[in-house]
Amino acid sequence: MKGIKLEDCVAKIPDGASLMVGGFIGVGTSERVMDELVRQGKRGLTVIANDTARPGIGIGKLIDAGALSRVIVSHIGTNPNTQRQMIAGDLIVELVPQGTLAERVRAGGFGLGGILTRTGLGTAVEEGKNRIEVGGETFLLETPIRADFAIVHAKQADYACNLAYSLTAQNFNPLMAMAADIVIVDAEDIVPIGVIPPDSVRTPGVLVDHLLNRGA
Amino acid sequence: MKGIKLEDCVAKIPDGASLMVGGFIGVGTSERVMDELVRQGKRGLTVIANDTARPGIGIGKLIDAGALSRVIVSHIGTNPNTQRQMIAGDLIVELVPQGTLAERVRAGGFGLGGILTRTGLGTAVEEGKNRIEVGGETFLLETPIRADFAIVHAKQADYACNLAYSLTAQNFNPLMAMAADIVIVDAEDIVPIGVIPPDSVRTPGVLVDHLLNRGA
Amino acid sequence: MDAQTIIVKRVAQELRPGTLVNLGIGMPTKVANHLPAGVSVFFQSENGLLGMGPVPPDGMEDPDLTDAGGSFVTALSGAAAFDSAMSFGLIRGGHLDVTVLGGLQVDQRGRLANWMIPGKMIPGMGGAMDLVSGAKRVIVAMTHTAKGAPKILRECTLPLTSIRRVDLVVTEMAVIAFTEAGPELREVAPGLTIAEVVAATEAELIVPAEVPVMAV
Amino acid sequence: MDAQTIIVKRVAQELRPGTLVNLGIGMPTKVANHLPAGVSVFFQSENGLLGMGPVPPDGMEDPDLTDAGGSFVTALSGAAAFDSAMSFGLIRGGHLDVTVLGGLQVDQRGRLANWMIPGKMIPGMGGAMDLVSGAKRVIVAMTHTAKGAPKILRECTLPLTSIRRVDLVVTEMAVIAFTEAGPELREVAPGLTIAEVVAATEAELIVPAEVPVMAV
Repeated sequence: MKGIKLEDCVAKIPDGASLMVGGFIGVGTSERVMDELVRQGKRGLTVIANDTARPGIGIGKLIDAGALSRVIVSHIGTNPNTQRQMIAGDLIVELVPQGTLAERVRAGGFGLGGILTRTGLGTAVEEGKNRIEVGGETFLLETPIRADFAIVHAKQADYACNLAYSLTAQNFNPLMAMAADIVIVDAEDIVPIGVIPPDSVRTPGVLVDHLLNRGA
Repeated sequence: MKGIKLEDCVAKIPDGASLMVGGFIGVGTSERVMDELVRQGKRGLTVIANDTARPGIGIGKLIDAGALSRVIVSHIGTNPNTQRQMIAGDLIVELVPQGTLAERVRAGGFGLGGILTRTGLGTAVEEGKNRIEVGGETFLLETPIRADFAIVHAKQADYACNLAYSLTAQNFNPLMAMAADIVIVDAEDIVPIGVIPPDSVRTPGVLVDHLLNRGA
Repeated sequence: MDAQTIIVKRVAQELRPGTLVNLGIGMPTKVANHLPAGVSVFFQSENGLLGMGPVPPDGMEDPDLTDAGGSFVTALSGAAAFDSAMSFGLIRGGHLDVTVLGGLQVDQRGRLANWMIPGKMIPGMGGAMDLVSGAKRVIVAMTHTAKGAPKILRECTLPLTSIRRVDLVVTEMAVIAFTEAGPELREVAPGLTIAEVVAATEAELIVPAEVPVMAV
Repeated sequence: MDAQTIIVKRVAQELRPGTLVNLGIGMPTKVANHLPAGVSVFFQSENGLLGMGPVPPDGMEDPDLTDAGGSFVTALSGAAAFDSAMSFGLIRGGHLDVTVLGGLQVDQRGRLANWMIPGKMIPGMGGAMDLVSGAKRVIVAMTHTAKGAPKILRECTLPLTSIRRVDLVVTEMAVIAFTEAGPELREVAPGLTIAEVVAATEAELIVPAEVPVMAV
C-alpha cells in the first residue's frame, strides 16, 4: 500500500534534492508538505514550480525558511523575499516562460528529448539555447526537466491512487506527477474506487509512489 | 450557433482537403461523416488518423470508395484494401509510429515547432529527418501536423460545445480538435451546460466550429 | 475620465463576440468591466480556466479557483478547467484570439518590453512571452509616457518580451496600429492634437490624412 | 503443450505484482491468461486504457471500449482512460514497466525487427516502435525458428523496430537474456539439449556453465 505518514514521507527527501511542486501562487500546493519540509529543517533544495507564491504561503514558506538554493520558475513577482534572496546571492533563480516550463516538465515526464517553441526567441530567454529551423521558421529548442520528487496536490485520490484535480488548483500538478522519480501525493479527499470514473482520472494511480495519510 | 446539418457540413469539405479523423480501428470515429463523405463523392482527400480501420468500417469506408489519395497513419494492418491501393500506386501511405503521430498532431495544435523522440531512431522512420543531440543523447526531430478539417467524435457535447469522450473512443479525438482549421464534431449526446462539469471537459467549446445536428 | 479608464474602455471596444481573450494582470484585467453591451467573450485565465467570471459573492470564494494573479474568481456557465500545458497549448496554438497586456516599452517595429527592468525589477515573465508570441492578436494597454518620457520608442532599451510585432497599442492619448509599414496613428484622444501625440512618441508614427478622435 | 502455450506461460512468470504491462497484439495478449497465482498487474492498452480487463460477458460489450486490436474488453475497478498522447507518454516516459511483443527477428545486439517484410507485409509499426524504445523492460515472445530457419540472427535482415536492445527473448526452446555482453542462454525447454538450441540459433549465444530447464 502507498499510504504514508506526512512526517515519514518528508523524511525521505534528503537535503539537496530537487522537488517539483505543483501550484500557482499557492493554489494547488500542499501546504502541509511545505510546513513539514520547514519543520524538518531541509536545506539546499531545488524547487521547480510555476512561482514561489507569497511569503508565508505555499513555496513561500520554503523561501522564508531558507530551505532553497535554486528555483526554476516562471515568475517571482509575488514574493519579495525570493527577489531579496536572489539579489543577496543566496538563491539561484532560473526564469522560464510559463508555457515553456509546462512543456519542459511534460517532456521530462513523457520521454521527449525536448520541444521547439517560438516563445523566447530573440529575447534573454534564448541565451545558451539552440535555434532549430522547421519549415523555414526558427524555433528555440527547450529541453526536458525532471526532478527527484514531485509534490502533487489533488482534490481526490481513490484507493488505487487515481487522482482528480479541481479547477485552477490543477495547473502543473498532473504534469509533475509524470516527471519525477518519486511522486508524493497530498489529496484533500480519499475516496472509494469508482468515485472517480475512468474518464475523469487525470493521473493514473500507477504513477503515485506515496499517498499522505489524511488522519494523524 | 454552431449546430449544422450533416449534409451541409460535409458539403463544406472540398475535394483534395486534408482531414484529421479521430478513431482507433473505427472506435471513436464518426460513421455518419464517413458515410456522407462517400455519398457526396469526395475525391483526393488526405486523411491523418491512427489507422484506416477495416473495410466497411470508419475510415475503411473512404478507402473502399477511393476517396483518399494519401493517408498519414500508424498502421494499415487491419485493412487489406489500404494495402492493395498502396501497392497499386493509387494511395500514398505515410507510416508514423503511433506515439510520434500523437505528438506531431499535438504539436500542430499546441503551437510547437516539433518534438524530439527516441522512437524511430536508426530505423526506416529516420529517413529524411534531422538528428538532434540533447544532453549527450540522440533524438529524432519530428515536425507538427495540421489539417484543414478535424472530424471529431465525442460522447457528449453541451450547448457551449464543450466535449467529453468515452473510454478508448477518446484516442486521437481531443488532440485533433486542437490541430485543424475547421473542427467538426459528431457527439453521441447533446446535453445541457453543466452536465459536463468544468473539470471533465476535455475539449473546450471555443475550439469547435460545427456541431452536427442529432435530429434530421 | 482618468488615463486608465480611457485605455480600458477603448481596448474593450476591440473585443468581438464569441472570441477567446486573455487579459494580463493589472490594468488589462479591468477591460472585462467595460465590454460593450451585447458583446460576450470567453475569458481565459492562463492558470487553467476558460470561462472565467467576475469576483464571487462574499463567502462563496473557492480556494481552488483563482485568476492568474491569485485573486478569487468564478467559473461561468460552460467553463472548462485544464492543466498548464493545455492552457498554453491554447495560447501558443493559435486558439487565443486576443491577449491584452500591459507594457513598459514598445518600439518602432512593434516589439514589446514588459517583463523586467535590469537591476531594479525582475519579477519574471510568467506567461507574457507565450502570450505575445502565440496569441492571434496582441493589444498593449499602457500609458503613453512614464514620468513624461515616451514609452513608444525607436528601439526598446529594456529586454524584449518577444520579437513578434504587437498589433495595437492603446494609450490614454492615442490608438496606434503596428503593421509591416510601421506604427500608424489610428485615433487621437479627445482634446489632443496630432502634434501633441507625435511629440509624446519617440517612434516615427505614420500619420494618415484623417485621424479620427477616440470615442470613449 | 504447444509452442505458443510454452512461450506465454513462461513470459507470464516474468511479470511482477503491481507493475504496468503492455501486451502486444496476437500471442502476447494471451500472457494475461497465465499470470501466476496472486500476481496482479496493471495492463495498459495503448489505445488509451490502464486497467484493462478480460472480454466482457456476452451482451455487455461497449463499442467505446476495445483493446489495441479492436476487440471488446472490460475496464477493471480502478481503471483510467486517456488520449493517445498520454498513453504514449506513459510508454515513452519510463512509466511502463514491461512490454511483451511478438518478433520476426532479433539480432546479436538484441535489436528487434517485427513490423514489416519489404515487398510482402507492410502493416505499419503501430505502437511497436514507441513500446520497444520506451518501455523499461522489453520481452520478445516468439517461436525460435520460422519454417526451420533461425529467427535469432547475427544481423536482422528485416527493417529494425528500434535500435534499443531488448531485454529478454522467450521462445518454445529457450529463454535468452540480452546484455551488453550479448545474448545469454538462461533456460532450455524440457527435453531439449543446449546443442539443439545453439543449432537453431544463428546469433552467437553465451552459454553459462549451468543452464536450468524452463519450468512451465
